[in-house]
Amino acid sequence: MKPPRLLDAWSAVVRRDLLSALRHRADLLTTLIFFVIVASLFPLGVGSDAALLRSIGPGVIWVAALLASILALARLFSGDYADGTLEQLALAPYSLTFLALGKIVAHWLATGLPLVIVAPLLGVQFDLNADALLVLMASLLLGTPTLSLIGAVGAALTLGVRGGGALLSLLILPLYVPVLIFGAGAVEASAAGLGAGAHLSLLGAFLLSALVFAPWATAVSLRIAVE
Amino acid sequence: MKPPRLLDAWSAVVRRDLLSALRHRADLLTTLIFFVIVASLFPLGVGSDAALLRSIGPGVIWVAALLASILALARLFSGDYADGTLEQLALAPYSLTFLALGKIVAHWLATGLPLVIVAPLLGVQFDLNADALLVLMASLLLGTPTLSLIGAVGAALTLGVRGGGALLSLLILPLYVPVLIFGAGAVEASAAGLGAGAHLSLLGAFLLSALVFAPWATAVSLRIAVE
Amino acid sequence: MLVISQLGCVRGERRLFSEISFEIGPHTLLEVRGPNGSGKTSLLRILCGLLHPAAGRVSWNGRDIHELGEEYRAHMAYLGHASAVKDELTAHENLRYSAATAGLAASTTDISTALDTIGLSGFQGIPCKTLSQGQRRRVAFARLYLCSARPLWILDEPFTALDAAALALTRNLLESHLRSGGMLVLTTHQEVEITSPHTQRIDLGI
Amino acid sequence: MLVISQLGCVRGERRLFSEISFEIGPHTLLEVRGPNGSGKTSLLRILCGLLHPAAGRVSWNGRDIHELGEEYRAHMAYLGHASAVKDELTAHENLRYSAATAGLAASTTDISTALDTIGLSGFQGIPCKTLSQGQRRRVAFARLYLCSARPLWILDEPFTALDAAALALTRNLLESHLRSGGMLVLTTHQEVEITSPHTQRIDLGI
Amino acid sequence: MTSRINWFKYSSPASFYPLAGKLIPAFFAVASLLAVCGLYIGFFVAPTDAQQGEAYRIIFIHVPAAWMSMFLYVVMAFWAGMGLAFNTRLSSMMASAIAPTGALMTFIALWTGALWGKPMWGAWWVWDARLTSELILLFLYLGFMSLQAAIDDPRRADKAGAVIALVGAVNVPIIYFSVQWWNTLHQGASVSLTRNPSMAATMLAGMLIMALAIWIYSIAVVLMRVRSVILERERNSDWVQELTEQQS
Ligand code: HEM
Ligand SMILES: Nc1ncnc2c1ncn2[C@@H]1O[C@H](COP(=O)(O)OP(=O)(O)OP(=O)(O)O)[C@@H](O)[C@H]1O
Ligand SMILES: Nc1ncnc2c1ncn2[C@@H]1O[C@H](COP(=O)(O)OP(=O)(O)OP(=O)(O)O)[C@@H](O)[C@H]1O
Ligand SMILES: [Mg+2]
Ligand SMILES: [Mg+2]
Repeated sequence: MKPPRLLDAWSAVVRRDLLSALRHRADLLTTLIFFVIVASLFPLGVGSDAALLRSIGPGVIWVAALLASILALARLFSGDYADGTLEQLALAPYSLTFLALGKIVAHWLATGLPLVIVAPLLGVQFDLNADALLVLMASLLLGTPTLSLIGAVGAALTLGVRGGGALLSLLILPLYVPVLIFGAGAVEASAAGLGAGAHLSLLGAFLLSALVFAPWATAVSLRIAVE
Repeated sequence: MKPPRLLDAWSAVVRRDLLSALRHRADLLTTLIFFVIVASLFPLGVGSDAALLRSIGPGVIWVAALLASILALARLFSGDYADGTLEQLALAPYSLTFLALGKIVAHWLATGLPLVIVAPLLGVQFDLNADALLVLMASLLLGTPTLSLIGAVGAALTLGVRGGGALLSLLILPLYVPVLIFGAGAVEASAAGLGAGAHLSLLGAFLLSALVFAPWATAVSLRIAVE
Repeated sequence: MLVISQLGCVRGERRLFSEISFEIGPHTLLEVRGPNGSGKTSLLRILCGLLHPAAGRVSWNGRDIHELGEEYRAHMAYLGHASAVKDELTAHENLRYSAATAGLAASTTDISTALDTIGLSGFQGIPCKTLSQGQRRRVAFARLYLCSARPLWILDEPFTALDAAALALTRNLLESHLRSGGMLVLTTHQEVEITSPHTQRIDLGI
Repeated sequence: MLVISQLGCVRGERRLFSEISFEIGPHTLLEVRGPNGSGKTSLLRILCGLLHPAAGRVSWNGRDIHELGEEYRAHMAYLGHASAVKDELTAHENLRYSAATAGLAASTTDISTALDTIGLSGFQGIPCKTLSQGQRRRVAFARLYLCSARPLWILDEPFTALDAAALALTRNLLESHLRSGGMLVLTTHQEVEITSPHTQRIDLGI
Repeated sequence: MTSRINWFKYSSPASFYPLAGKLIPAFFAVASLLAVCGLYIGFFVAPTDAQQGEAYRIIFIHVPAAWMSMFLYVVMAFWAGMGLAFNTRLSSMMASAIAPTGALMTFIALWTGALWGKPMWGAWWVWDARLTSELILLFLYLGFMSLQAAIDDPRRADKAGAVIALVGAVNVPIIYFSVQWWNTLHQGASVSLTRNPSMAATMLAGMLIMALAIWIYSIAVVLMRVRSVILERERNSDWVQELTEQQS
């Protein structure tokens, strides 16, 4: 047998994480249910006035997605860190940047994608129209990978640092602001009958730049963590 | 020296946890800052219309408090579980119910109380009037200990059942709903110029029943966790 | 007097052991031996009362340990795979609080003595997270030192990560506990010779 | 050929060691000894390239290991305090994925052979979370078995939690690695005799 | 060539420490002088504003603080990045020393802005683009400081802090423009910062002098903090022990 090449190693990382996630279906559900519950708490806290709900709907769904994605991030590297897998990844004869990207991709597939799929259900709760629902899905499809990418940097930085979860949100939430603004903005624009094209292409641009920059920063942070 | 009595042991639990928390002042701050950030994200998602914000303000602040308290809960027992302290607590010659209550009290002092104190600042951001701010503090003062008590049960359950844990803690979330409804309700009533007395006394009743029931359920769950 | 009768244990779907019976009285060392996965840790946790056995019962001075509850736990000290040492507290603080929660009477000087005895003199005041693997294990042993008055000690691979000096110290501690009438239940894969008035062995097969 | 020159290490505020120099060639066992907290783990992590030394350098075939990066890591295997075994995967899955990410060529049969050799025949298909402490450590050793082709092995207290049978197996593994021209850096507090063509020792004082 | 040698000499903590010690009093003196001038101009020379009355005078603190808060973030990220790239201890120490001052400036800008907002807008806070991005800047500073506080090993704390400072620096402009766009999208014209466009020359002068004062004050404070960080981190080194012996 030939030794595995970079792409083999990469796909092993992705498949291992997806398999682990599947074994813990409950974990996957958690993120999803958290998303649904947070979005559904609002009508309870705010009151049930339909017009009010319609106007806050996109924002609330996006904030819920953002919080759910943070919740899931806490687990992105912590398991690997505790059981020594991360050390082994850092010692693998491949670029850690690339392997870290593998972990992020698996993480998004396991936790981000389900949010995108479930979101329309929540949109209906807030009385969004069909166009707005489509735009909601599109904006989440472009936005949640960006959240995972940026979040991975924070998750790597807070490894082994006590206070992890809360510190992670403190570091990452401010950085999420642009995604939130344009994500929610796209849906609002479409709900108001305006085009959402500009918003969506900006979200796409964010995604691309995060793809370039975040895996590298994550790898640097992971090396710091295993020192 | 006489061996320590129940109350000595209890206060040792409280003091140990408070000292740990103090050593990690950053931890304390993070919960707080998370609270502030989450509340500040909503306007970014929803828009900056002052009237709209005023009407969703109490709900948003209460949801943020709830999420911050959930986030902090993750740390309530996990450290003790991982390093074996929990086993030792379960083997101590005192009632585990009582010792668990000690941990909950310390946890609320370290993470719940600060929320109560900063809340008015957020209220100002949402343009609440002075009366409403007072009621906001009162409702949080009654509500956050209830959240900590109920949440402790979830946190303990999380330890026992690997993987499915996070899911269980979400099952706790619905129990938070009454607290959320009456907490946010109290502030809204007062902002609308109505009395908040009824809401607040209901919150008090919740707190009392949680005090009776939650420490016991927590202790049972902890025993399951260390099996 | 710890009496174990007809104990059986099932974990997951595997029956680890069954119908184990023995008695431990004062001055007695019980060595639990067995290959990896044979159920030593499980047995010890049953003896502590942390785990419920699938069959049989454990009794202390004639009464079931689960009935006795706190009364039993006041006579017992357990040291497991995990050391119960808090990272952010110093060794001294760790000991102070864990003594209080464990119901041990221990003054500040007692604690300092315990730490000195176990060879941590210079490390009393620094947070435990900066201690090495073996130094943390020593802190756990210092707690055991404070438990001298408790008759029953249950130790699960206590010697992991200890160097030769620490090994000698802890062996002394265990031997003097046995000499003064204590009981000791022990698992270890290392060859550590503990001289004891009475020694019993249990071999768990796989 | 691993050459260490003038290595110094500072952790927190303590200088653990300084000016350590040595060379390891084929067939050589380097035993790192020292009491708890003397810096053995730190030294090994420096040799792996995980930790940056405060002074000095580590070079492999004449070039600095940090310059070499992936090229160096392809010649090295490390087993630390943590076993890198995923709880929710079976032993077989664990090995398959960790071999692939570590750049090891290993077919399904290779993996089964490795697990059988290390005495986990009946435990290949169950999730590792239900394995005992020593069984998990065996899984980690099975990975090492797959690393036979790599010349440099760095092991930090590899024998913890292993029973006598596993100890014999792993000792054989290490000895045959040395015989076939490998290099081995090892710390352990247990008295495990490993026969080796060349043995060097480093004692780290506290 | 000589300048280069000098540069390297002062990039070592041991020689930087006494140099900073000598500079600090001078910086403080200049800063207080400028502050007195600036405040005098601001409160006694500058004319009362036609629309905003006397309350507007708070800009002599508000605007310089706001400028400085943004400027300091860039400087902090720069030093942190230098520390990460070249592994120079002093640069990382500079970064951690700047953060608290930066956060303080941000806080002052927010506070004075809120004080001013109450009479101007009838509310302490509105979700205006500028205000919002200043608030987020505060969170970025707090994140940096919390991360460093949560890590005990100083070298690791430096590196981790550098990563987050750099990621933040890339994001700050993006955040700034998105927030601006967000606001114009929602309520465009209703952002009623009724400012007087033609600011009197004296007002401008007062503000610039105040900005300079705050700038120099920041330098002095940062140097002080760097000195204490150096002392703490190098307390086991020979030169610090000689120093403490001399002093005692
Ligand atoms: C909490 C509330 C406030 C915050 C956080 C805040 C923040 C800022 C910031 C960041 C700047 C510098 C921006 C730049 O140079 O581009 C600034 C400048 C300024 N602010 Fe505020 N501000 C607040 C309230 C106010 C209020 C209520 C007024 C008056 C109505 C005001 C008037 C000004 C003026 C005149 C400038 C300088 C103008 C310029 O350089 O463009 N600010 N403020
Ligand atoms: N939580 C669990 N669920 C299911 N099975 C378990 C669980 N914990 C342990 N087991 C199984 O019980 C068996 C015995 O485990 P135990 O930890 O008691 O062994 P041990 O004798 O202490 O081994 P070691 O020497 O390796 O520490 C193992 O084979 C393991 O597979
Ligand atoms: N992250 C850290 N920060 C500060 N100091 C540390 C850190 N890690 C270890 N140390 C210190 O470094 C010293 C050496 O630790 P190390 O883990 O290398 O020891 P060791 O020789 O492996 O000991 P053991 O035999 O107990 O495993 C210890 O005294 C410890 O206090
Ligand atoms: Mg065991
Ligand atoms: Mg070690």
